[in-house]
Amino acid sequence: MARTVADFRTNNKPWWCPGCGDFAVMTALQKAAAKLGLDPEKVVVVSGIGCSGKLSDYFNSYGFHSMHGRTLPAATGIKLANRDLTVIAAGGDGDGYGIGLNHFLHSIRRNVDITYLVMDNHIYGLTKGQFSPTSDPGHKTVTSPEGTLDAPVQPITMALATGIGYVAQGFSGDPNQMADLIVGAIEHKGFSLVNLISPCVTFNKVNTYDYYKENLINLAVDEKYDSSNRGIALQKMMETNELVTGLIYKGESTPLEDTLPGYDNNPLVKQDLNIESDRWFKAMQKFA
Amino acid sequence: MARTVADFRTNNKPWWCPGCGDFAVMTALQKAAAKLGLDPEKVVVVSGIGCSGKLSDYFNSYGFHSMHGRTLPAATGIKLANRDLTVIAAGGDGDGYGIGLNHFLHSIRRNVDITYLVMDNHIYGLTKGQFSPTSDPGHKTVTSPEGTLDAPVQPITMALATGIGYVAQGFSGDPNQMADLIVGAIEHKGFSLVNLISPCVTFNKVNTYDYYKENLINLAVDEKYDSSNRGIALQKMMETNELVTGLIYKGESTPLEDTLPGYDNNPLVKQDLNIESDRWFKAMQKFA
Amino acid sequence: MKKEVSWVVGGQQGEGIDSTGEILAAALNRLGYHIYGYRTFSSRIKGGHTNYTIRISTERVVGNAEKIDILLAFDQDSITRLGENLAKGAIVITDADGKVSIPAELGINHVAVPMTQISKDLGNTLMKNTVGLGVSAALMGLGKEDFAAIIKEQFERKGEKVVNLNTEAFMKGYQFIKDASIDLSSTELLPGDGKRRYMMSGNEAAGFGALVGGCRFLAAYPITPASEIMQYLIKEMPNYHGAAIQVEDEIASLIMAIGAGYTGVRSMTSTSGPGLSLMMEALGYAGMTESPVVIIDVQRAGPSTGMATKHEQSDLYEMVYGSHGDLARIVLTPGTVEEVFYDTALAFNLAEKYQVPVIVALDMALGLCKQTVEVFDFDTINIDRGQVMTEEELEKLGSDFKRYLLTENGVSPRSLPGQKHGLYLATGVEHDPSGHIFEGRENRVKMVDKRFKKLEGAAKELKGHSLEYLGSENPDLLTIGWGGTKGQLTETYQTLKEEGYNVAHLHFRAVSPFPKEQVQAYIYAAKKVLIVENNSSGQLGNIIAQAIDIDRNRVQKLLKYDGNPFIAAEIISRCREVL
Amino acid sequence: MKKEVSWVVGGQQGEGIDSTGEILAAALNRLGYHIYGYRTFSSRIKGGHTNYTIRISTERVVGNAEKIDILLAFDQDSITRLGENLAKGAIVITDADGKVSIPAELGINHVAVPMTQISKDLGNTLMKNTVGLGVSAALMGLGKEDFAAIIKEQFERKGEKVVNLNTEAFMKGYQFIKDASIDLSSTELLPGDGKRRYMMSGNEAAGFGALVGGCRFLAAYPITPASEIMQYLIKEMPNYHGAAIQVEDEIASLIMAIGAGYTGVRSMTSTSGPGLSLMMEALGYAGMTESPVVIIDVQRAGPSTGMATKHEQSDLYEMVYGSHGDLARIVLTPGTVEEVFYDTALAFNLAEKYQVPVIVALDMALGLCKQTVEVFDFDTINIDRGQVMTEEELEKLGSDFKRYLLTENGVSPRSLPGQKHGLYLATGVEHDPSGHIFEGRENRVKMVDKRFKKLEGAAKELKGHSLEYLGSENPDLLTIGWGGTKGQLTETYQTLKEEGYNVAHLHFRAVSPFPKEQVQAYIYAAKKVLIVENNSSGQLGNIIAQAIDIDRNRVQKLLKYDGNPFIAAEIISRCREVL
Ligand SMILES: Cc1ncc(C[n+]2csc(CCOP(=O)(O)OP(=O)(O)O)c2C)c(N)n1
Ligand SMILES: Cc1ncc(C[n+]2csc(CCOP(=O)(O)OP(=O)(O)O)c2C)c(N)n1
Ligand code: SF4
Ligand code: SF4
Ligand SMILES: [Mg+2]
Ligand SMILES: [Mg+2]
Repeated sequence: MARTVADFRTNNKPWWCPGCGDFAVMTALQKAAAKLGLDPEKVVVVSGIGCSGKLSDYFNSYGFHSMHGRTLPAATGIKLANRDLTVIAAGGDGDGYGIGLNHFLHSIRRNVDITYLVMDNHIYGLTKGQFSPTSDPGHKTVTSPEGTLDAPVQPITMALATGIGYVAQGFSGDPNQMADLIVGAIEHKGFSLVNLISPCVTFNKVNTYDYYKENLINLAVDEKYDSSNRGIALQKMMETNELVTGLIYKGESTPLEDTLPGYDNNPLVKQDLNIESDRWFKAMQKFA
Repeated sequence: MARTVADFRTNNKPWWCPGCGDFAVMTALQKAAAKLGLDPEKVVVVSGIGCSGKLSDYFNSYGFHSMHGRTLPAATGIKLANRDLTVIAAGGDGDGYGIGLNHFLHSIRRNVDITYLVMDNHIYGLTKGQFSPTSDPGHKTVTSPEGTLDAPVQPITMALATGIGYVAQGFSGDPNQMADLIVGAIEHKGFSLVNLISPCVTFNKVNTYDYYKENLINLAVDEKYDSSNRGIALQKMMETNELVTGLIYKGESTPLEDTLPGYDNNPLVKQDLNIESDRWFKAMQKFA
Repeated sequence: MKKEVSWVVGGQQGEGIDSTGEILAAALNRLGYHIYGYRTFSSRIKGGHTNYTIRISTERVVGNAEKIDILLAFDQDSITRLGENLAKGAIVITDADGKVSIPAELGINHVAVPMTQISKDLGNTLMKNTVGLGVSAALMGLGKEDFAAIIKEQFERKGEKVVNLNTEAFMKGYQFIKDASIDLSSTELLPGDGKRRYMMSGNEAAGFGALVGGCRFLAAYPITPASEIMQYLIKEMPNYHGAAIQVEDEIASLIMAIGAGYTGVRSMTSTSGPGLSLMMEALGYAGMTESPVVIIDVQRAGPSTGMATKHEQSDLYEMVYGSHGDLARIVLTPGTVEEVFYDTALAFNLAEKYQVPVIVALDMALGLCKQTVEVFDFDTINIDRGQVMTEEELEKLGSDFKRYLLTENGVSPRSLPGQKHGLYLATGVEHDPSGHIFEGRENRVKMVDKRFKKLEGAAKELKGHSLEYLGSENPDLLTIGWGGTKGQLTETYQTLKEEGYNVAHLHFRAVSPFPKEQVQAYIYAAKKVLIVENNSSGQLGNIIAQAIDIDRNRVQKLLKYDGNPFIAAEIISRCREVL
Repeated sequence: MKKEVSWVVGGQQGEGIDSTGEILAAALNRLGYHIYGYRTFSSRIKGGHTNYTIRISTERVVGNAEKIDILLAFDQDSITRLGENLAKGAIVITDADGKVSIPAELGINHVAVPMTQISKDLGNTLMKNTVGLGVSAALMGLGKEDFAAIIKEQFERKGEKVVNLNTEAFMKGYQFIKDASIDLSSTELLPGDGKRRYMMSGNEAAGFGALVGGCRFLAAYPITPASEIMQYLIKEMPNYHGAAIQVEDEIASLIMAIGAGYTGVRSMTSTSGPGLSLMMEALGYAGMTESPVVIIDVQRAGPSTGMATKHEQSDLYEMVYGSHGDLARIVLTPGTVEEVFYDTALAFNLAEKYQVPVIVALDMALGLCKQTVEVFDFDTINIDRGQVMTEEELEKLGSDFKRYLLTENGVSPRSLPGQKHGLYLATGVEHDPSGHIFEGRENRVKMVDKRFKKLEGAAKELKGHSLEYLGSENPDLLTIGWGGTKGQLTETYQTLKEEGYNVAHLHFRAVSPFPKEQVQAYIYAAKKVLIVENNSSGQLGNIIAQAIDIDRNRVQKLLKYDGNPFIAAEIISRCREVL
């Protein structure tokens, strides 16, 4: 069935501030879903806590508005329970790279087929402007009055170093590119990350649209860039300080679903639980 | 005062299995402490939960036997509270790279001057042989009867990608080299990691002493290797699958202690808390 | 002219509603009024209704009034949400642009003021709030000069021009009311006493109390409604050469604080419910290693994410019973901004003297509401570090130092890392008196008992502190509350007493250790008991029932869990029913 | 000849003590004896004393015996630790190498058997345990043929030679006793009934119960003493096409299980205290989103890391009160291996029918001890998925589906992701009946009440299940216990009853929802009450006190928290005192 963006819209009025980058992310996700012809009921958007986390309330599909930092374990449980679903996890930079960094890296290792969208605004938006793990060094906020002291997380570098199979970066200034990158991520079999530079117009006066327009390099227009080579990708990230957009790396990947013993094509959720006593008697023999 | 290894010994009989790699780690740490002429009372060994975590009970110094996966926040609190102390965190691969991975990476970013020793046996020892985050792909254990499915954590690569200032790898087969690497780590100002390949003779029949003796490359004997270049180090780790020993990378580093506003050379623990009422009256004026 | 007026400004988030309230409060404080300011807001940064209520009085007030006397309505929501709370004779101010309409059936005094127009005429629509301030000042019959000074202070860093424009905007609003002939009998205030007090929220009081109490280490993670505590401390700590940092999560924050506490620095973390839940493992570790540490929990509506910007008192169960195993801890439940200050400072003494984790419970209203307070009595605060050994004492013991020595009162002498002869292992594993891991049966029992024994000492010390009792010895009705309901319950008590009822009120300022004997005596002496709590389970009520034989027929509960604090009037009317 | 014998083998960890016990138990099971096997061990992999106790009886036994009849002492610790527990007439076997010495004052029957020598003579010192088995079989007067079969089974995969050598070692040990003229009156067993039963630990029963109950998803993290549950399920799950995985930590494990539960798969995690504490935030999330999920907590001695290999029942507080906010949950407390099986299966029905998190509490002894059980009654287990909507039902509703519909009993119809017309948002934030985030006051109250209302239904369903009452209606003494103390308390009851006392026993098989009325009736009917718990706070006792008016003078407590389970004799003697 052909899908349109409207299929993924709800009547809920977004609570985001006017101009917030998250609007573009939502639109891009809706476009991507339409392009892929997904059925809303076959999609679960798992979101975290943050301004970004509200996405799941505005996107027309099943939604799972999780805990702060815990989108990925939730998405993992959902996907393994029903592999027929398209599972998209979405959250903020604080959510995913701060409190949730552990799950992020272990999810890359586990390689379940979920797509992770991080709405990266380099700030804690919902809690009103504290620095985040991706905040630039020296960024002054209510919790870093003299500027942040921690070295920023380099999420893409980390993801590459941990062996991710698909990683891309989009920017709210270009929702069409975003949509394409998300399409690629959803199509990729295995864990994928699309880091989405989504400016917070209210609390982050450093990493603004203008700042990014000036500084972002679009890899798509660089014909020499080879997105199938992890080493080159890593190199590029170091050179550019991750200030790029486009597909950064895509490689081979075998999702956990294909290696988990006994796990088959019929989703767990559809398995018949009513098993004859006979079989249980046999199972009990193992304890004899 | 000149120190000997004996200064760092206790009367507690280690509970490790005969042949366990952790004995060598303890000896190496004792040697390093003696070499550095540390005072036992000026050292805190913060350990995790695991066979490895027992180190703090056998090493003669202050000890803080923490929770599973939580050595680094504890070490951070201790060091910031008293910067005159030498703070050494020590734990297992499960402890540090599994449940504790979040703190590991955020600690690198924070760069407090602590030394982190991971006794990496590629297995959960104390809980009797489940696979760990560093277990080789396909390793069969009680929780991976058909072999592990998760891609192993590459701790050194991750640490390098996150911006660590000092990282080295030792092997229980060579406690002298271990000791030297630990000396370097303690001397380094800022967060340092020494990953210590410390075979579990009871539960890990794959990553044995023999296996490592065959497969480890000693970087120290490679004259061309440049341990002051992060890019080269990363490259090397990818090429060798991290099967090296020696100093991998050492670079510039400014510890948090030197940038934290108002934090001075006089350790927090020595600050006089009795402040005259006068000063508090003034402080209260801010609320007028 | 009235002793008390309740003023509210309502509008869309991000429109300067908060700062309008803040400026008015600051001005009123200068004039010597007592103030209680309450903000309603939602988990949304811009847009969505928000309102700021200020209760202004010539006497001390804590908690909201039942009815509104002046409502500055910048959006329609202000009318729909607050309309029913208007007092008789209340005045509602709207902008003359007519965007906000007043349903006729409300039957109120409505004054449309061309606030936006005035502002526009001055060249900037942003000043409509300032016009509203002028209107408000005039309605309350206040002198305009006092405001001029404040406006200057407030806008100074934006330059003289802004100051002048705002002053003018203020004056225009002020004059508008003076020129209109309005009956001000419901809104005009008796003069304040001219004594300038301090305006402080509970969160600020907690931060300040921590500093005064000797806290020099904080690690925390942002969370509504507790973030202000860390923000205050991050800002102030450099002046005291301490360390206050935002870290990766709540698990790390408590553990860092424990590490610092073990090392000998007074240390803390601050959080709200979801963070508290993440701290349960470390809480047990602090207990087992007998490391002093302070946790401030500013409660919000739960469970789970719940309602992050709504009020509740429902973490008591977790504070008292959370963490696996049998665990001793102290839980303080201050009831006012002043109590928050003193109790936070006290918490550090208790943590070090009894070598236990201490939780200080605030709730959202207490944490966020600004209130006028008198200057604190700093001389009453003395720092008692408990049994920290000196190097000399340790040297005398030689190698005989036992960190977990079994003593009469359960408290053992403590060495600090860095001290010679004081070496020991702090471990969450069961250990013997010298700190070594040991699982012997007798040792185990002794160590468990030792750790709980310490609470007996704490109970003794807290005897005069844990409970505050107001009123007659054999009341017909005893109300019981804990933490932030104190203001409303005190008001309830006073009102009923004035009405001639034989009532009393019991405020729990600490719940663990539980002051069993005293509570029992108070409850047994009362004919009827009403336990008032902002949660649905009746958590304190159940904790009381656990500790004492209670005749349930005499005990009733008033539980509110709609996300808002009590208003004294609600409690009063329930009390009248019960009486 | 005796109905019952208690046998213990003690030695150093890593020396094969466990497998010696396992082989003996397997053989005794074949012979038709009832068995209860208890292991003592420490957080150490090799070295350090360990022992394996097997209580062998011609009748069902649960829990250890008071005294030991046969002690196979391979190390000196076996004597120092267990010497005082020897029964009159007990026989102690040591190796003839003389390494283990017996203090004269013990005054016991000591037989030195050249176990190592025999083994050596056969060419391999590793078989001294097998020699010990032969000795044991002879002491109990058992037929050696039965053992031969088991030894064959046990060593088969190591090849015929090993089988033969071990058989020979066994026979030599057997013969040694036959040749020695020893008085076997204290050790010889009456014959078993020849009926082979099943040997199962509580952990295995939990894993098996989960599978039978329809669980097809487990995410967990290793932890003593719960790891066997995940290990069992990881091994077995492939046969049922489910997913069972070890993940990065306990936080992830519960959240994954909740995600799977939300999606419509019966799901669980298993852990022990420290893990449970890490799950507190997610527990609240499951409650708020009404997602079914099952958590098994195999308790160990706390708090903190505590004693990881020691027994306790002290997580009840956290299970019942943990997580911030007001939270409804179900807590089941099975008392025997059989109950663990049935209750784990039941937990999945309850979780789905009431859409709440369900915690199943085991304790270390219950989790690890192997016990003989009869074949389970699989026909009693039926899978009730609760109110899961079909696509057809959803289609009828059109866009009107309300996931959190307010209903009479609080339970709402549930759609599953993938179903058309069933779209909704599951959120930990307060929401309206359709699932949208909403913080309105009335809605809030209704939703809180709705979530608690569900427990009333659960309480009704569990009415006949939560409590088990044994004995007279108006007892002089009522003992009360929960979970794993059931065996010892049942034995206590039977013994006292046989002695002519008027006693009764009340076993809590579920603590939340709390079966208030029934408990009250039972307690009021008893002259005296003794609450028996393996913790220091008296956690269940306090929960009872919370719920009902209880005359504390009639109630006493027997609390054991030295890291070991009760022995019936301890309880019996305390009961006699109280009576
Ligand atoms: C356990 C826990 N700790 C803290 C919070 C408070 N909190 C809510 S959102 C948030 C940070 C949001 O930042 P980010 O993830 O970057 O999202 P953004 O709002 O910027 O989109 C925090 C700390 C919480 N909800 N739960
Ligand atoms: C919160 C928590 N979860 C689980 C455990 C159980 N546990 C103890 S040690 C350990 C793993 C040990 O593995 P590793 O860290 O590699 O140390 P090793 O024993 O191999 O040295 C686990 C899972 C625990 N103590 N706490
Ligand atoms: S605060 Fe920032 S991130 Fe949040 S909605 Fe507003 S602009 Fe977006
Ligand atoms: S189990 Fe392994 S890691 Fe643990 S002590 Fe034994 S050899 Fe060492
Ligand atoms: Mg953000
Ligand atoms: Mg390990």
